[in-house]
This record gives sequence, C-alpha cells and structure tokens, in this order.
Amino acid sequence: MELFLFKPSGGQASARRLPSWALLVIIGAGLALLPVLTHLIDAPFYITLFSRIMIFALIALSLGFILGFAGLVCFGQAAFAGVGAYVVLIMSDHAANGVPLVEWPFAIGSSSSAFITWPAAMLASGLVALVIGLIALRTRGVYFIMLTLAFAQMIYFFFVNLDAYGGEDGASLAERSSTAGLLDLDDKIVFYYVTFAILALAYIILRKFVDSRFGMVLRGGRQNERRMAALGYSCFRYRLVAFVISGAIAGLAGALMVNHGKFISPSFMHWVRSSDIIAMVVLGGTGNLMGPILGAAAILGLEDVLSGYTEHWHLIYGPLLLLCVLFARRGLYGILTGKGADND
Amino acid sequence: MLRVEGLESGYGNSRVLFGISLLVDAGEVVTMLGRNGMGKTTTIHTLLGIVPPRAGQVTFQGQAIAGMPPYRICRLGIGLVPEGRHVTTNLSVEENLVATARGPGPWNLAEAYRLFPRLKERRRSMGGQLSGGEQQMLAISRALLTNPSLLILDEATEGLAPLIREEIWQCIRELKQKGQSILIVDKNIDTLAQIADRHYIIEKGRVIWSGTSGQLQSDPELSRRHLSV
Amino acid sequence: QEIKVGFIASLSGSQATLGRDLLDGFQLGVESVGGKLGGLPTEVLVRDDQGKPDAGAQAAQKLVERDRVSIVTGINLSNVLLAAVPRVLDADGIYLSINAGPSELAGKGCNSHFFSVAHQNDTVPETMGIHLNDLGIKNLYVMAPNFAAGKDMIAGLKRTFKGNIVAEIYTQFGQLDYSAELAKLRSVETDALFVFYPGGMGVNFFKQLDQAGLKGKIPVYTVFSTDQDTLPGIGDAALGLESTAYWSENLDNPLNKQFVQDFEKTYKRIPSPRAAMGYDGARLIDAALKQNGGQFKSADEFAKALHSVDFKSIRGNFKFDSNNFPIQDYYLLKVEKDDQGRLVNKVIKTIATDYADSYVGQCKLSKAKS
Amino acid sequence: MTELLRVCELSKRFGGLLASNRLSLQVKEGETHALIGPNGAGKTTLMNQLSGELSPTEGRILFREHDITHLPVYRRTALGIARSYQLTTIFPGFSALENVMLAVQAHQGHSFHFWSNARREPGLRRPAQELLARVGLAPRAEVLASNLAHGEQRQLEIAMALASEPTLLLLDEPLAGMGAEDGQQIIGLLETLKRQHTILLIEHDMNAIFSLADRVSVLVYGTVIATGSVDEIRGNADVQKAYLGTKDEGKGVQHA
Amino acid sequence: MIASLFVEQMLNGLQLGVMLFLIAAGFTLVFGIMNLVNLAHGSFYMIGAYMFATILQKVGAFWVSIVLAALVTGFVGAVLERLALKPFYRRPYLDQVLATLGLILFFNELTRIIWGPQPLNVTLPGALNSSVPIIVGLSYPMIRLVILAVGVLVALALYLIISRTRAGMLVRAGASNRVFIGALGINVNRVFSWAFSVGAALAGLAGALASPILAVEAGMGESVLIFALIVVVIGGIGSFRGAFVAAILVGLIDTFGRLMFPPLLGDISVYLLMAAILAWRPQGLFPAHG
Ligand SMILES: Nc1ncnc2c1ncn2[C@@H]1O[C@H](COP(=O)(O)OP(=O)(O)OP(=O)(O)O)[C@@H](O)[C@H]1O
Ligand SMILES: Nc1ncnc2c1ncn2[C@@H]1O[C@H](COP(=O)(O)OP(=O)(O)OP(=O)(O)O)[C@@H](O)[C@H]1O
Ligand SMILES: CC(C)C[C@H](N)C(=O)O
Ligand SMILES: [Mg+2]
Ligand SMILES: [Mg+2]
Repeated sequence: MELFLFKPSGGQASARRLPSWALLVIIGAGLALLPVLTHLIDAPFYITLFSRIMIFALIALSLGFILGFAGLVCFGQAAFAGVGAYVVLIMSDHAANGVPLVEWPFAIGSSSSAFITWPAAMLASGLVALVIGLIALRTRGVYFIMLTLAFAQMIYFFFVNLDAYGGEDGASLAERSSTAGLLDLDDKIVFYYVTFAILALAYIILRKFVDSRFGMVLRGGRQNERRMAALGYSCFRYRLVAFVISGAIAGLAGALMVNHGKFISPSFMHWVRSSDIIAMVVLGGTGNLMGPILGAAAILGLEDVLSGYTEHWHLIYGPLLLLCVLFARRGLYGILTGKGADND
Repeated sequence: MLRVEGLESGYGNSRVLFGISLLVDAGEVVTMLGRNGMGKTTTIHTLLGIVPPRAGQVTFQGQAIAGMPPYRICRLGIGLVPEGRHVTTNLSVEENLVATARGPGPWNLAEAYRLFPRLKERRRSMGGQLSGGEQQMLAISRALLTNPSLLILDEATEGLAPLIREEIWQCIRELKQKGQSILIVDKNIDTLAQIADRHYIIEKGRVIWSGTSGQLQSDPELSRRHLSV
Repeated sequence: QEIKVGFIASLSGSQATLGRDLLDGFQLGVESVGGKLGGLPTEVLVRDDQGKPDAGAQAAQKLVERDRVSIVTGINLSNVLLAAVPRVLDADGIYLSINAGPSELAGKGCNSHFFSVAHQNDTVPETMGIHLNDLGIKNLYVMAPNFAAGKDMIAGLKRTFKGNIVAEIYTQFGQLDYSAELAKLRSVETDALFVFYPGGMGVNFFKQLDQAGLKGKIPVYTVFSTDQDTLPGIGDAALGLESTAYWSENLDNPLNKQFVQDFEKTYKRIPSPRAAMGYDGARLIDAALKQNGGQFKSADEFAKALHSVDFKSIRGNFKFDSNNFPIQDYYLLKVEKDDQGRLVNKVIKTIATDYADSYVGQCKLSKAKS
Repeated sequence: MTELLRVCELSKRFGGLLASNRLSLQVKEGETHALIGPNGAGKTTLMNQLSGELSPTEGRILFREHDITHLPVYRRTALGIARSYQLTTIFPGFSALENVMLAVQAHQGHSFHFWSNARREPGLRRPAQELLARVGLAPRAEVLASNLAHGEQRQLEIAMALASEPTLLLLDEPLAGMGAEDGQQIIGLLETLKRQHTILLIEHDMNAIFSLADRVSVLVYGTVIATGSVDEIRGNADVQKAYLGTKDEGKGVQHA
Repeated sequence: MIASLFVEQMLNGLQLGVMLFLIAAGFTLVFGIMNLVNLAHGSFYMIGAYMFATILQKVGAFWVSIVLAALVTGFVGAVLERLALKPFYRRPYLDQVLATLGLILFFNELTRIIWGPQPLNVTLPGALNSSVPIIVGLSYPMIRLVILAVGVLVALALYLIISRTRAGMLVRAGASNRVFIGALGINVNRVFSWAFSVGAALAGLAGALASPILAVEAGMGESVLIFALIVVVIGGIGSFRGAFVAAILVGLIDTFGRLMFPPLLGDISVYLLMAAILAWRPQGLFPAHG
C-alpha cells in the first residue's frame, strides 16, 4: 500500500529523448551493418562477440516477454536454453555415430540438420517449460521464483549426472548443424546473420503477441490477478502458454549457443546464469521488448571492455550495476527514450 | 498546543497545499471539513512530517517541528489514527497495541479492551485477518495507547457500524471532558458540529472558512456550497 | 618477430594454488632463458578460467582470435582443457599442456598440435595400483571428484590394481564438506583408501579425515593431492601419506636442485609438481623455438620441433611418445618433515621407468608413424 | 419473482472463529438485497464465498438451482455473477477504456488471439465506450486508471463488473470513503442499475440502504438474524440493539 | 555399525541445519520482514569467514576471534546498509536483486584483492581440532559439536527476542507498515539498521564457524545463499520458526540424501523437497503473513 501512497507523481513529464522506433532502427541497422565495420577496422573478433551478445539477447528477450508482460520472474531461463543446446548436441552426436536417438517404443532417427535439430530444441524446451509451468504457475511471487529455480537446478543436476555427455565437464559439439547446403554455419559472418535474423524474427513475433488480446490478458494478470479472475479469466492458462513460448524461444537460443561455442556444459544452466539473464532484463528495462536486448548488449559489452582493462573489473562493474539500478529507475530503455518502461 | 502557519506541500510536481494555517488549543476539539481530495489528509501528513513540508511553520507545544522526522514529532505527544487504518497485518491485535504503546497516561491495554470488547475477543488474531471495522477499532486504540496530548483522527469512523460509530463519538465526548485535545477529519458533519469547538473548511489546499460550531450551524448555505451537504 | 603465449589457469577458486604454481613455474622458466623464449621478445597473456570449462573455452577463444597468440598453455583442469583445446586447434594454434592430461586427448582424440609435457592422467594412479599390489592390499575404498580427471584417475587405478574395489565414490567437483562421505567410509570394512582430491578439495578432505579421527585407522594412498600446492593447507594431517608421482621437490638431479633453489628464492615457498611442469613447459617451448632457428614459422613446423627437440627436463628421463604424451619414470613419495620442519614429499623408491600411457595405441598419429 | 441465489446452511471457519455460522439466505431475481450487520459479522466473508474467493467449510450455494459451491471464480463470472470489492481493485497501469476493454474481452471469450492489436479492435472499443458512458466516465476514457479520483475508480469498477452482463452484482461497501457528492453520484448509478440487475449490497450507510434496498438481511455473528423490508428491519428491536443503536440512527448518518 | 552411521549422519545433518539457520535467520530478517532481497547476504558469510581467519591468526584465541568476526561483520553490514542499501527498501524486488548482485561481485573482488585469490585455510588451536568419542566406534569432530551448540543457542535467543520483546514486534511489523509505525513514534530507520546489522552479524558468525571445516574463499557465500533462500521459502517467508524447522529439514535431507540416494537424486533432494513442500503448501510451512 505505502508503496503507492508516496509515489512521486508527474514523473511522466520528463523530456522524451529518443522515440522508441528510432531506437529500434538504430539497433537494427547497427547490428545489420556491424560485419562491415569489423571488416573495415580488421577486428573480426567482434563478430564472434556480437553473435554471442545476440544469442544472450534472445534468451533475455524470451524472459523479458514473460517477466515484463506477465510478471513471471523465471529463475530458470538459462536451463531452458541449456536443454535446447543439449538436444542439438545429443542429436548431432547420435547422427555422427549413426545411432538412432530412441529405439523404443518407436525408432526416432537422428540428425544434425538445423532444420530438424533446432525445432527439436524448441520443442524439448517448450515441453520442459510446460511441465514446470503446470506446477510452478500455481504459485506467485517469490514462491514462483523459487520453484522455477528448483526445477532449473534439477535440470542442471540431471545434466551434471548425465555421464554419457560429459557430466559436469560438458561436451563439445563435433560439427555445427548442417543446413542442407544452404548456409555455411562455420562461416562466422553467415552464423552472425542467421543469429541476427532469428533475433529480429523473435522480436517481431513477440511484439505482435504482447499487443494482441492474448497479450492484454497477460498484462492484466500482471497488474491485478484477483480482478482478472473476477472478470472471468483463468490467468493460469494464458500464463502457461506464454511460459511455453518463452521456454521454446530460449531453447532456440540454446541451439544457437551450442553452435556458436561448439561446447555445452551444465554450468550454462546454473542458477547464476539465470540470474545473469534476469540482470540483463532488469538493467535493460522491464515491460518492453527492447530492454532485454539492450541489457544483454550492455552487460556483455561492459564485461568485454572492463575485463580488458583490469582483472579486477568486478570491483568497478559491481558498484556500477548498483548505481545503474539506483539512478536509472526504468532501465536503459528508460534512459534512452525517457519513457517509463514499467508503465504497462 | 498545535499551530500551523502557511503550510505548503504536494506530491512530486503537483502542489496540494497552498498555505494552510490552523490552530488547536489545549483541551480543544477542532475539525477539518471539506470534500474529497481537498487536502485534509495531506495537511495531517505534512504537519506530521510524513509528507515533507515545502513552506510554512508548525509548532507543537511551543516547539518548531516542521522538518523533523515523523517519529520525533509523534513522540512529542501526537497520536494518529490514519486514514485507511494501516494496522500491522502480521502482528496480532494485542501486539499491534503493545508494540507502539507509550506512557505514562490513562490509556492501557485494559482500557482499550473496555472501549472495544470486540478487540479483546480477537486479541490473538493477526491484524490482517480482521474485518474492516475491527481494523478501524484497532487503529483508534493503538493511537490512544500512545497516550497522546493531541489525538488526530482521520476518517476514523469510516466503515464502522452505526452502533460502534456512536460509541466512538461518545468516547470522544468523554475524552474532551477530560481535557484531551483532538483534531478530527470526518464526514459526519452534524455529529461533529455537536462535539467540536471549532471548524476549518478546506478547499483546494486552502482554508476558506473557519469558525465555531455555532457559526457553522447557523449558516446552512456554507455547508451546502463547500461540503455539498 | 615476437612470440605471444596465452596462459590460462585456475587463478581463483578451489584450484587456485595449482594455477598459481603453474604460472609461477612457467614464468620462472621464461626467466631462466633470459626472459626470451627462443630468443624472441616474449609476451605471456595470463587468463583466469576460475576452474570452469566454459570460462576456459571462452578465454582460449579470445586468446587465439583476438590476441592472436600462437601457443596456449597453462590449464590445470582436464575438463577445462577438453573444452578449451578445440578452440585453440580450430584456430590453428598449438596447445602445450603443463598439467592436465585427459585420456580423450591421448587416444582417439590425439592431435599433432596438442602436447602434454606433464603426464597422461591415468599413468600416475596406474603406478599407484602397482604399488598397492606390491603391498598386498586386497580391499580398496576409492574416492574422487566427479569430473574428467577424477574418472581417469579411477580408470587408471583399476587398470593395474588387482584387488577388490569396496566402493567407488564420486563426489561433486569442488565439494568442501565431506562429513557424509566420511561417515559412510567409517561404516565400511576396507584395507585401505585411495583418493584423488587436488587443490582445495584435498585440503578439506584430509583435514576432515583427521578431525573425524579416521586418519590413523585406515591407510590412505593418493595421487596429485599431497603436493606443495596443498600440503601447507593440510598441515600435519598430511604426515605419512603416500602418493605416486613423476616429480618431487626432493628428486635428486642437478637441474632439479637448481630449479628448486631458484623457485624457493623467488617465491619463498617450495615448488610443487605444477610449478616444475610450468618451468619445464617454458623451457620446452624455448628449446623447440631455438631448434627452428629462433623463429615461429608455422604451427606445423613448431609442432614438429616440439616433438623432436632434445630437451632436458628437470625430472630426468623424458621423451614424447607418438601421441605427444610423455614417456617417463614414476616414484613412490611419502609426506615427511624436512630438517627445517617443513612438510615435504620424500622419494621412497622408483616404481616404474620409461612408463608410457595406455592410450597411445588408439592414437591415429601413432599409426601414421608405425 | 423467482429465486436467483440460495445459500444453505453455509459455514466458514477461521481457526476458532466461525465467520459464517449455518448461514442461510435467499436472493430473488431482480431485487436489490442489502446486507447489514456489525463489524466483523461476516459480510465480506460471505461475499467472498459467493464470488468464489473463499471456499466454505460447510454448506451449499445454489445459483439458479445449480450448485456452484466449489466452482472457481472465473467460472462463476461466466455464469453471471460479478463483484466489486471493499477496496478498489482495478488495473492501475491501463487507461479507463482499456480496463473496460479487458472486461469486454473476457465476456466475449476470445482471448487466444495472438496477432492483431487488441487496443485497436472496434469490437472491443465500442462496447467498452458504451459501458463507460453508462457509468458516466466517458470523458475520462483515456486517463490512466491510477490517476482517476477515488470516486471515479469506483465507477470504473462498476463498469467492469457490468461488462460481463451479469445477472447478479455483488457490491461490497461501494460508498466507502466517498464524500457526499461522489456518494450521491454512485447512489444515482445504482438506482439505474437496480432495474436491470439483481444486486446484493453491503453498506454501513443507512441512507443508501434505505433508499436502494427492496429487502434487507441482518447478519450478526455469522448468521442472518432477520430478513425483511426496509421498514420491517428499521423497526426490528433486535436489529436496533445489535446494529443500529437505540438512538434514532437516521439522524447521525443523514449526511454521510 | 549401522547405528553409529545413523548417529553420525544425524549429527552432520543437524550441524548443517543450524549452520543454514544462522544464515537464513539474517536473510529472513532482512527479506521476510524488511522486504529487502539482499543477495549480498552471502557476502556477510564470506566476510565473517575472512575476518575470523585473519583475527585468529593475530589473536590465536578461538572464541575471541569468533565473537570479533561476528561483530566486525555486523559493523560492515551497518555501514553497507547506510551507504548503499537504504534507498532500495522501497524498490521492487528485481531492482534489489540486481543491485545486490552488483554488491556480491564487488565484495568477492575486494576479498580477492585483499587476501589473494587462493583460499585461506584455517587451522584450529588445540582441542578444537580433535574429535570426541560419542558412542562406541564413533568419535565426532569437536568443532562440529561446537557449531551445533552455538547454533542452537543463538536460535533460541533469537526466537525469544523476536517473539517476546517489543523490539521483536517492531521488527516483525517492519516493512509491512513502515510509514505509520513511524507516525506512532517509532524510529523505523533505526530498527531496520539494527535488524540489518544483526542479520549480517549472524551470517558472519556462520561464516566464522564454518571456516575451519570449509575453506575461506571469494564466492563462498553464493552456494550457501541459495540454500538459505530455500530454507526461508520452505519455512514461510518471514517466519523464524519456519526457518529453523526448514533449516534442520534441509540439513538432514541433504546429508542423508547424499548417502542413501543415487547420485542424481542426492544432488537434487533439497530442490525436490522445496518443490514438494511448495506444491503442498504454496506459502511454505509456516506462512507468517496472515
Ligand atoms: N500519494 C499521493 N500522490 C499523489 N497525489 C496524491 C497523493 N495523495 C493524495 N494526492 C492528491 O492530493 C490531493 C489531496 O488529497 P488528500 O488525500 O489530502 O484529500 P482529502 O481532503 O483527505 O480527501 P478525502 O476526503 O478523500 O480523504 C488529491 O487531489 C489527491 O489526488
Ligand atoms: N482470513 C481470515 N482469517 C481469520 N479470521 C478472519 C479472516 N478473514 C476474516 N476473519 C474474521 O472473520 C470475521 C468476519 O469478517 P468479515 O470481513 O466478513 O466481516 P464484515 O462483516 O465484512 O465486517 P466489516 O463490516 O467490518 O467489514 C472477523 O472477525 C474477521 O476477523
Ligand atoms: C593434476 C591434477 C591436479 C589435475 C588433473 N590432472 C586434472 O586434469 O584436472
Ligand atoms: Mg483524506
Ligand atoms: Mg467487510
């Protein structure tokens, strides 16, 4: 109650700095043209870095969708991504050894094709999200956070104990996914653009979702669940669908991730990773879809820059994070556009 | 006892109070009247320091208190029954009463239970489990237990059953007889006109009329215009 | 031309003493050849893998792609190594291991650009197995952390040990509290205990073993866990523990004496095998570069030189097998106090000479040669 | 008039407290039925059981002869029961119009639409605008709900309740915290609603009760002690003793 | 044989349990009651351990070092609260999470700079480093018994303070009613500052006690933090009784789970426990807020 009682009003009046469409254009064009730039300054490494940033941006986006619009703070987003990554790894591994994935009750062959393994990754992560959601979505707030954390840790330990694929040490992906000869994912620039295209597509789709009737129900449930029930909505179903969508997108990001680093280990799924993802979303600004992308770029970019200066970069980065939260109440998106990100 | 002069304050960019002045003498019962949203609650919160004052002076028992933190102001002897009750939901009824009680003075637990027997029945219940009206009783008792020299009641009878409401008015009459100073905000103007000594009518953050109960009752036009009664 | 070496190791976390010793030894090795490997201006870029495979892999990738180093070395943990090495080899770099020697890279996964100057993990416990057979131990309780090296260690032990394994316990990597495992150990009949607990895990394990009053009751044999990177931490709880190894601070040869003396002078502590292998590694790079006329022409050329160069190791007998892992001698060591009262590893006896690892046969490099 | 709602022997226990004690009550189709009683008598608790937010310890609730005792909230809404709360509950981050649009959408029942922009859908906007007009909020349609005045928020809440075209409206102290002016406006609104809906109303404001209600039930310690017309209740000695006070209460609350 | 294994595991579980309680108690003070999600609470555990290791080296006396370490940590907590955390009391949880995540990184790095990246090892003086016979065939480490005793005593004292004293009531009233408790003449800021420091001191105490059996290293707080969080949630946020019961439960399940279950089940036993309890009682065992 008191939280609202003394909320300073009139915060809306702060000057608009940058229209959000302009920000979108800048980000989009910047990412599209980056390879040209890195070529000019002969710093091909940045292609790798930004591919990585975009993959994390995709995970953050998937979380930003449910966190910002449905109020679901999921502490297991990294685990969904990890599941996707392992699916690709395991399928490719089986394909390389010519062993079918499952023989009973019916044979499922294996494949290293992106057209099969990546959707499979989404499917698997979506299914995992479905199961977790069925249980966790019955609770609220901190209890929801902790339940998602618990399930994520269970998944984490499942892979820690999966000795066939390296257990805690993780495993390397022998070959990147094949694309029926269409694209050469070993080419860094090709991989970069594939990642970029997927990120852009996910953004557009989620953008549509949040403004649709479905999105309105999610947002309403975030603001006042009791009222939603009284209106006749069962928020659970809508949240479950959103949760599964989010999990599937994170799974796709995982498929990209294992292709990017050609390596996956359970530590990608540890709760600390998930908290990094949450940090990206919050720092970027909740309640809009550009925030998570900005947050991922800011955190990974800062890490790259600062760690280049001193090995003790956490000493600067930590307090910087705190100050950002303290002064940029609405995240980076808020700073850049002058808009309240959290105002639904 | 309490003197407010030229008090101004607001929330964020919006100004709500535009120079409120009022006075409560020892032993006096004074009211603030006015329609919804005119700044009565804001006045109370500002003089208690809950909302920071932007201009003006507040003296309580001769001491300037504007700018002090609320807890220091209240320790000087002000007991508040806040609008909206604000009982502590996760303390039991009895703990709600004991946690902030202060002496010395006539009010203690037994006295409070005598005033509201219903609270005694529910003493082990958590504040948050009480019905709306029970919470209101708790908020009033809680303020009394600080044994204040000035009691401030902000919409203290809201949501109370007529019977209980009448008991509260009776209690205030008694307190007045014992010499307690009281500042009241309430919607039951007729009752207030009988109990209180003087009245201030607040409109849009300004005092637009003040006078005695007699003056208020003799001017029905006043009530109609400013209080829509 | 200058030579850039990427050095990755666990410089923080439970394995940090290993990383520290590797780095100190390596840098002392560089100093010992005048600060210039192969006579070239030398830059060593140091990165911390925090004991995590993903961090190590990322560090490796940055080193080869962004900093364009030609040689990467340092990694102490086998699991980190397995994640990082492909990054280096994909970018046409050379990896020279100075500690971790996972079986995966010795057999099917061997590579002409990957070298281990230190050991192949299995060999050390294999020689311990031989020793346990000699002692006539019938029942053995086995414990190790659950990660690549831990699995190699137990596989190696089982390859030579002829008795009965009472229990084979894998604990979480980095576990600090062994009370549950010790309770279980106490409740089981066994002739002896074999453990592999490097770094901080070893410090905690042996201290807790002692606190629980179990140390005197069960004879304990170990590998890689009672060296100078853990001994000061364990303290007197380590006294009397026996291990097998291919190097000791007390190994008696002039090169080694010189090294131990220099190391103690520079760092005010006794070197561990990690420091020794760091030192050897630096000097091996130096020797190989010198053989190529003080130049790094290409990864292939350099790899050839590494394999063939006649290099004087401080451990004495040493040469590369066809899978680029060492053939060397193994000793039995025992923790005792030296005349200054410091805990040291005394060399008790030689257990195996010119000992090669068991994976070399699976390595395609060997087939090409034979 | 037929019977719309029947509460049979309903009990709700909170630990040692019986908040509803074998409570029975009938609400007839079309009537405005007021519920009064001392503080803590169990009025809100009864409301919560009717709307489905609390489930009773014992007893049954029949709505149009269907047993709804254990249905979840949203299912009851679908059957035609809508409520407003003792404390205002709206969607603070949406505009007034969007608040009502969401209610309309709920009633239409097509919420698994993922693609088209809901805020621009005429099928939602038009009915929502009509509802706002009905409660007198049309000019404030675009204002953020959290910026509406207290009275306006209560109006908005009623507009949302109406979107489901409910048969039965449950209103818990709709006049609480309202000054004379705003209160009068709400009473006016209720007077118009009264003709189209069955209303179950909790209020401590006797003037409102006496001017709106067809029948009144008095709740004391979780049980209905009397039901009757306004005049019967006003004259009932038990009610005066338990609730109204012995004095003529009409005077004390005249201006509330 | 089996009996002694059971007794030993029981003791181990209880010892882990009280340890978790010490950490969770402070966390629940700050989170459950003052509404601040302070992830850096684990850092106090770490600071307590480092302080203890350092002071023990200088002073040599065990108990003096323990008490000093807890006090110093409490002081660090007080300073931190005043300097960095005050503004976050009324912020949304996620802001708090992010800000205190930043603090974790800061403290970890700071300890690395001050004490070096390698773990410190604490060697106990004299008798504390030995074991005591408990039953036939079982001698149990002295230090673990000490932890058990201290933990139980502190838990008892805390329980009495929280449930019986006015200070305890004010702390419980805490954030749920900050403004109007203030308007009743209570200096809520001071109550909070004290509660925060006490919470920090308790975590510091836990860290100091744990350091002889675990290792003192940067980042040691994070792994216990997650367990402390689980304890708080299982117990019911803001409930001390709940935290105590949950801590013991978690301690026992984890210890026995590692021994009796297959590896995967052993690893996740605590998480399964939490999921099961929350599925059964979505507000934890002892929901504190009515
Ligand atoms: N926390 C707040 N933030 C912003 N504006 C506020 C806040 N509290 C009150 N206001 C505004 O300040 C003005 C005065 O409100 P106040 O609560 O003082 O009125 P009041 O006279 O007590 O009314 P009522 O009779 O409804 O209690 C109103 O316009 C109200 O909207
Ligand atoms: N969740 C709960 N747990 C325990 N007791 C409760 C709970 N909810 C309500 N009660 C008790 O049940 C009784 C009835 O409460 P209820 O809110 O229904 O009263 P009411 O008739 O609406 O009163 P008012 O007119 O004051 O709003 C009260 O004594 C209250 O303390
Ligand atoms: C030598 C040991 C300390 C480490 C081990 N060789 C590993 O690969 O992790
Ligand atoms: Mg007011
Ligand atoms: Mg009520």
